[in-house]
Amino acid sequence: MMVIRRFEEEAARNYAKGKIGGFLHLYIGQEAIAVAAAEVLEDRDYIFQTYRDHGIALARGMAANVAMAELFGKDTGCSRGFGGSMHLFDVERGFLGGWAIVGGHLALAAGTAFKSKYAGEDRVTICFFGEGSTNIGGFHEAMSLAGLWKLPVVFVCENNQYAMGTPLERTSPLKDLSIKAKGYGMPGDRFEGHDVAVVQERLAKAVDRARSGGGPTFVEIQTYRFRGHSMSDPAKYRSRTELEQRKQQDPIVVVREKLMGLGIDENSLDDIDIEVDEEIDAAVRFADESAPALEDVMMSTVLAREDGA
Amino acid sequence: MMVIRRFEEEAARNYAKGKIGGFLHLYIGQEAIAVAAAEVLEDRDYIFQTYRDHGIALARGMAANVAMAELFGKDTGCSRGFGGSMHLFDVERGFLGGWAIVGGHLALAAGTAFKSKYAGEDRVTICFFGEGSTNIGGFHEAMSLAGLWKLPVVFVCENNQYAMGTPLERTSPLKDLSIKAKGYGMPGDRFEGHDVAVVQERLAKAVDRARSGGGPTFVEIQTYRFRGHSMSDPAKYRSRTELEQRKQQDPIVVVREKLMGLGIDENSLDDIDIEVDEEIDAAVRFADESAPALEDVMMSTVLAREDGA
Amino acid sequence: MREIRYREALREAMFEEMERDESVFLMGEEVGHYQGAYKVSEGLLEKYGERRVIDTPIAEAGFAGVGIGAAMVGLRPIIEFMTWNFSFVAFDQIISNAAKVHQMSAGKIQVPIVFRGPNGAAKQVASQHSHSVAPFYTHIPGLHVIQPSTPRDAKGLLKSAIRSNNPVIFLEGETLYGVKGEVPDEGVDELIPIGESRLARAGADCTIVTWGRPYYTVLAAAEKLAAEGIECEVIDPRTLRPLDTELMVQSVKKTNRCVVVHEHWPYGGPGAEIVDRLQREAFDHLDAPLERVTGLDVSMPYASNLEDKVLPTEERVIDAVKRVSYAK
Amino acid sequence: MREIRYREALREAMFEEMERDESVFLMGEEVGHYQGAYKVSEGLLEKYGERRVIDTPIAEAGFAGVGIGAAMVGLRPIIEFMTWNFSFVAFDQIISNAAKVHQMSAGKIQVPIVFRGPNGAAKQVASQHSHSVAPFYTHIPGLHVIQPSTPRDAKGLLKSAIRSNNPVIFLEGETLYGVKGEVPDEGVDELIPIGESRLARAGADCTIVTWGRPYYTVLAAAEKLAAEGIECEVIDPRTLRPLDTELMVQSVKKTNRCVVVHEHWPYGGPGAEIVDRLQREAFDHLDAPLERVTGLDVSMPYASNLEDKVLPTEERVIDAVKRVSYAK
Ligand SMILES: Cc1ncc(C[n+]2csc(CCOP(=O)(O)OP(=O)(O)O)c2C)c(N)n1
Ligand SMILES: Cc1ncc(C[n+]2csc(CCOP(=O)(O)OP(=O)(O)O)c2C)c(N)n1
Ligand SMILES: [Mg+2]
Ligand SMILES: [Mg+2]
Repeated sequence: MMVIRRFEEEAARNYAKGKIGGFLHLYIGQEAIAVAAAEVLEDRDYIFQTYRDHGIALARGMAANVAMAELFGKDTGCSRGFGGSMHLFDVERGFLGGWAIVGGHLALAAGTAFKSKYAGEDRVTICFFGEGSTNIGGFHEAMSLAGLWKLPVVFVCENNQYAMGTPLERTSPLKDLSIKAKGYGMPGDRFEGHDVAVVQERLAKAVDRARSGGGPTFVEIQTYRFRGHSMSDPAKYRSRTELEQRKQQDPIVVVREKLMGLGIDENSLDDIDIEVDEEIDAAVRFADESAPALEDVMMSTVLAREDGA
Repeated sequence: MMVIRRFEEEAARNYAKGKIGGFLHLYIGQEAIAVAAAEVLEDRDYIFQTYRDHGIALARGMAANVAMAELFGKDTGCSRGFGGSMHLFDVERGFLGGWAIVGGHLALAAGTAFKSKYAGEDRVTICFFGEGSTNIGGFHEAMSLAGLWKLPVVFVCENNQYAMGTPLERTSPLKDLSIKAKGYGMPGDRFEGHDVAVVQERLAKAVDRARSGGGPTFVEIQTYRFRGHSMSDPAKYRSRTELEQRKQQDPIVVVREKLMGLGIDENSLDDIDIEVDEEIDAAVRFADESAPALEDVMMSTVLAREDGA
Repeated sequence: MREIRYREALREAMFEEMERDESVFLMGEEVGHYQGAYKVSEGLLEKYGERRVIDTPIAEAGFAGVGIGAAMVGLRPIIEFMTWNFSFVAFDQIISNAAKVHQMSAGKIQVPIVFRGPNGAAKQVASQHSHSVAPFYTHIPGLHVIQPSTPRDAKGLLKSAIRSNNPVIFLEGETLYGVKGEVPDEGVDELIPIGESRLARAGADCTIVTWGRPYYTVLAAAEKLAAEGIECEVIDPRTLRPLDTELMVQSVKKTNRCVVVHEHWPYGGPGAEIVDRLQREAFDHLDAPLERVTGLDVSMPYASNLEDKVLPTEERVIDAVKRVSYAK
Repeated sequence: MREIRYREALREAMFEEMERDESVFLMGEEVGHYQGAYKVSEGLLEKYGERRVIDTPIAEAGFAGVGIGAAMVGLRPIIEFMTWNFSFVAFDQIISNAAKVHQMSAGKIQVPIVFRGPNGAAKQVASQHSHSVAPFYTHIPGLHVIQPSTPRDAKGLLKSAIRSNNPVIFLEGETLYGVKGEVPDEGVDELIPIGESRLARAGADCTIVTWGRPYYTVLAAAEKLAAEGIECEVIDPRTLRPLDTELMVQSVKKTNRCVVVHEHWPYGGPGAEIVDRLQREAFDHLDAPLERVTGLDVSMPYASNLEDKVLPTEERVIDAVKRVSYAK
C-alpha cells in the first residue's frame, strides 16, 4: 500500500517536472481496494482497470521501476513507452490493462471470462471502473452478457464519489448503485473501501462465487480520491472540509493504526516506509536513465506478425 | 384495429407480389397496444416506434393509402418513398418515425421529452421497442438520462416473446423485464396487451405521470406476433401449438367478443369489416397507381436548405 | 474445381477452420438456432454445439468486446454482425480496442479476431441499412480489411482471416451470397493471402479497379465495351487494407488510364486512396485523370427506382471508361 | 480587430448565439459546473443557468441522441464531446440518425445540431485519445464537417454552424485552444460561410493545402522554404465537407504542383479526397504527382519522442515540397 502511495506522490512530482506527460490519474486514497483485490486473486486470474491503473498494477506485483519507466515513456517501461500512465500492461501477471475509454473495457473482461468458461479453466476475471461509468452503454452490454451467460467475472465499481468534477447525485438518481445488479439477474454487494481487511473479505465472496460457477457479481465499493481527477484538475468542486473529513479514513492511516493496535511497533512500520522510499527513488532514477521508446518497435507492433514469431 | 390488421394482411400479399420491397415487419397480434396508445395520447404528443411501425402510424391517424404508398416506394407515400415500411413518418401528427437500428431511437425520444421540459410544454413522448432491445447500450443510456432528468417520456417495451428467432429466455436472465426500471430510479409496470381497455388504462397512468411532472416510466407489455419477425422469417423456432394457443388471445377476437358481450350486434361489426376492406383495397389501388419516388427530391433532401425555405 | 455459392464458400471456410482449430468459435445474433439471418452459418450449431456457436442478445458492442477480450487470451473468435450497419454501435470497440491493444501492450497481446457479415446495400432496405463501411475501417491502422467478390476469394480469404493474428474486418455482400463460382474441391486447403490483388480480366485499353458488388457490374460493362473495341483490364484488390497496388500500377503503365468503381460514397475511402496512390505511383503513365464511379453522395432511398440510380450502373462505368479513353 | 485565443473565440460564438436565440443550448460532460474540460464553456453556466448549460453523465450515445431528438422538434443543441475520441461510442447516432432523418422523412424533419469538441492528438495522451476523426465524418452525406485553424475562423464558422439547419461536425484542436489570432471586434457579427476555402499565404511555386494543427507547421515550413527561394501558396479548406476546391484548383493551375498536409492517418479521408479531386480538376496543369504529408499510419504511441515523429513535421513538409518541385 505504501508502495502505491509513494509511487503516486513521486509520479505527481515528476509530472510537474515535465518528465511524465499526457494524463496522469492518481490512485491516492483508493489503495485499499487494489491491495485487497491482489490478495484475493490467484496468479492465473485476469484483471482489467481504467486509466487509474497504477495501484492495481503495483499491487499485482509489477516492479515500481518498470511502471515508472512507462510513465516516463521509456523502452524499459511495461508497455515499452507505448501505453503511458493510462495503459499499463503486465500480461505475465494477468494484468490486461489500463484502458482509457469509459466503459470500453468491461466487455473485454466479460470476454476473458468467456474464455475461462469456454476452456473450462477456473480463472476469474476482475474488472474495475468508476461510478461515473455506470451510465454508458458499454457497462450495460457487458453486464447483460455476463449476467445472461453466468460468466466468471466480478465487476467492481470503485465509487470515489466523483466523475471528474461531477458528484454522483448529478449522474444518477440512485444512491445505491448496487441496485443495478438486479437488472442483470446477478447479485450485488456494496461496502466501504478504506479497510483492506473488509474489502478483502467481501471481494473474496464475489471471487469465490465466480470461481465456483456461481456467475458474476456487481460490487460497489465506496471510496474517495484525495487528489483531483487527473493532474490537470484542481478539484475545486469539493470543499476542503469534505476532503479533510475523508482523510480521516485514509486507508494507510487505517491500516497503520490497525497494525499498531495488533502490537506491531511503530519503528518497524517506519522502516518499511524508508525501504519504500528507496524503492521509489530507485524507480525514478531507473526511469530517468532508461532509453526512450523505440521507433522500430512502433513500426513493428501496428500489426502482429503472421508467422507467430 | 381492423384497419391495422387488414392493412398488414394486404401488405404481406403485396410483398409476395413484389410490389413492396426491403424488410416488412408486421404488427399482427400486437394491435391492441397501438390502438390503446393512440387513445391515451394527446394530439401534441410525440411518438417513436421501431421498424414495426405500421400499427401505430395508422392508429395515430395516418391514412392507409399514404402508408401503403410508402410501402410501394411512391412519391405519394408519407415519406415520399424514401423511408419504406421501416421508416414511416407523420410529423404533423407527432409520429416521429419508424427507426431500424435496435435501441437507436430511445435517446431521440428522450430528446423530444427534453425539449418538452426545456420549452415548458406539457407534451409527452411515448417510445416503443421490443424486448430484444433491452440489452443494447442505446436502451441503457436513454433510460439513464430520462431517469436522471425526470423527462416526460414513457418507454414501452412490447415484449412479443421473440427477437427475430430468439426467445426471451435466451437473451435475458430475467422473466420480468420491468425490474430493470429500478436501476434507473423510475417506476416500472408490466401487464398483458391483448385487451385494448386494459392497455389503455395502464398506459394512461404512465402518460399522466409524465405529463404531470412525475418523470418517466418503463412499461413492459406482454404480447405476441402471429407472423414471423419479417416477411423473410418462416418462424420455425416456435411450435404450432404455441401459436394456436396465443391466437386464443387475438386482440381482435377479444375486442369483438367484448363488444358483442356489450350487446353490439354482429352484423354491425361485419359492416365495419366490409368498410375496412374497401378502405384497404383503395389504399392498394392508390399506392399502385401513384408515381414513383422522385430523383430531385432525393438530391434536395440530403441536406436541409439553409435559407429555411 | 466445383461451383458453389458465395454463402456456401463462407460456410465451408468456417467449418474447416473450426474443425482444424478448437479455439475458433462463432458468435453473433441468430447465428445458431436460426442458422444465420442469411443462412451463412447453416448447420454449424448442429455440428459444433452451443459452446462454439453462440447466439447473442442484441448487443453488438458487448459481444464484439467479448470477442476481443477472448482473443486477447488466445481464442480465435469469428464475430458476425447481422449486417455491417450494426457495427456502428460497436465502432469504439473496433477502433479503440481491437486495433490498438497490440501496439498499446508493446506487442505482447494479439487480437486474432474476425468480424464478418453482409455489407452494402441489399435491396430496398433503405437509409439505415445500406451502408458500405469499408471507408471507415480501411482508415484504421491495426486492422486488415477484406472484401471478396467471388466465392473462391470468399473462402480462401476467410480462412486466411481466421488464421491471421490480427483483427480482420471481413465484408461480405448480401446480394453476393447467392452468386455461384468455382472453388477448389473439398479437401483442398486453399488459403488466399491477405493483401494480394487479383487480375480478373485482361485488356490493354483501360484499367478498372473494382471490388464487391460492382465487380459484376464492371465485368458486364467490360463485355459491352469489348464489343465496341475497348478492352478493359479489371483488377480486384480483394484486400482493401493493406492495399496491394502493384498489379494496378503495372496495368496502368500499360493502359495509361484507369477507372475505380465502388459502391461506397464518393468522399474518401478506398476509392480516393487508390486514386491517390496511382496518380503518384504511375504519374508519368497517365493519359487521362483517374476517374471514379461510386455510389451517389446521398443517403440510400427506399424506392427501388432511386436505389438503382444510386448504385454504380453499367452505363456509368461505360461512360467513365469512354471519358478517360477520350472515346466517342 | 483584436487578438483573442481560439478557445475564447469559440466561447464568444456560443455566448453570442445563445444570446440571440433561446433555442440554442449546450450539453456535454463537465460543460457547466466544471466550466468545460478545456474551459471552452467557461462562464456559460453562470450566464445561462442549468436549463441551457447542461452537464451530462458519461453517456455520449445517449446525450448525442437527446440532442438529435431535441433538434428534430425545433431546438438548436450544441453537443460537446469532451474529445472527439468519445464520439465513437455515439457513432451510430450521428451516422444513422443525425445524417439520415432529413432525407428519410422526405425533408420534413431538420436536425440543426452542432457536435463539437477537441480533435486530434494533444500531447502524449496516447493511443485511445489521439484520433483525428475527419475521415470518418467527412465520408457521410447529410453532415457538414468543419475544422477551423484560426481563432477568427473558429468563431465565424461556429456561429454559422449553430445557425445551420443541418447537423455539423465541428472539429477543434486541443493544441490550438491557446493560439491567439485576430478576430473582429465585439459587436461585429461575422459569419464565415460553411464551404469556403481561404487563402492563407500567397506564393507562385507550390500549393499546399492544409488545416487544423499542421496549418501552423506548414506556415512555418513555408517561411523556411521562402528563404530558400520556394514560395508556397497555402490554402485552408476550413470546411472539409462540403469541400470547396475552387481556390485550390486555381492555385494549382498557377503553381503546377501541390502538397496536402494533414494530421489524420494516410488511408482515405479528406487528404485522399483532395488529391482525387485535384488530379481530375487540374490534370493538365500538374507537373508532378500530388504528394501528401500525413500522420504516420500507426496507432499513436505515448512516448513524446515517437509522437513527434508520427505527427507531420516541418521537415517532412519541406521535403515533400522540394520533391514535387524537383528541387535539390
Ligand atoms: C467514453 C468516454 N467519455 C468520456 C471520457 C472522459 N473521461 C475520462 S475519465 C472520466 C470520468 C470517469 O469517472 P469515474 O467513472 O467515476 O472514474 P474515476 O475517474 O472517478 O475513477 C471522463 C468523463 C472517456 N475517457 N471516455
Ligand atoms: C443494432 C441492431 N442490431 C441488430 C439489428 C437486426 N434486428 C432487427 S430487429 C431485430 C430483433 C428485435 O427484436 P425485438 O427488440 O424483440 O423487437 P421485435 O422485432 O420483436 O418487435 C434484430 C436483431 C438491428 N436492426 N439493429
Ligand atoms: Mg469516480
Ligand atoms: Mg420481440
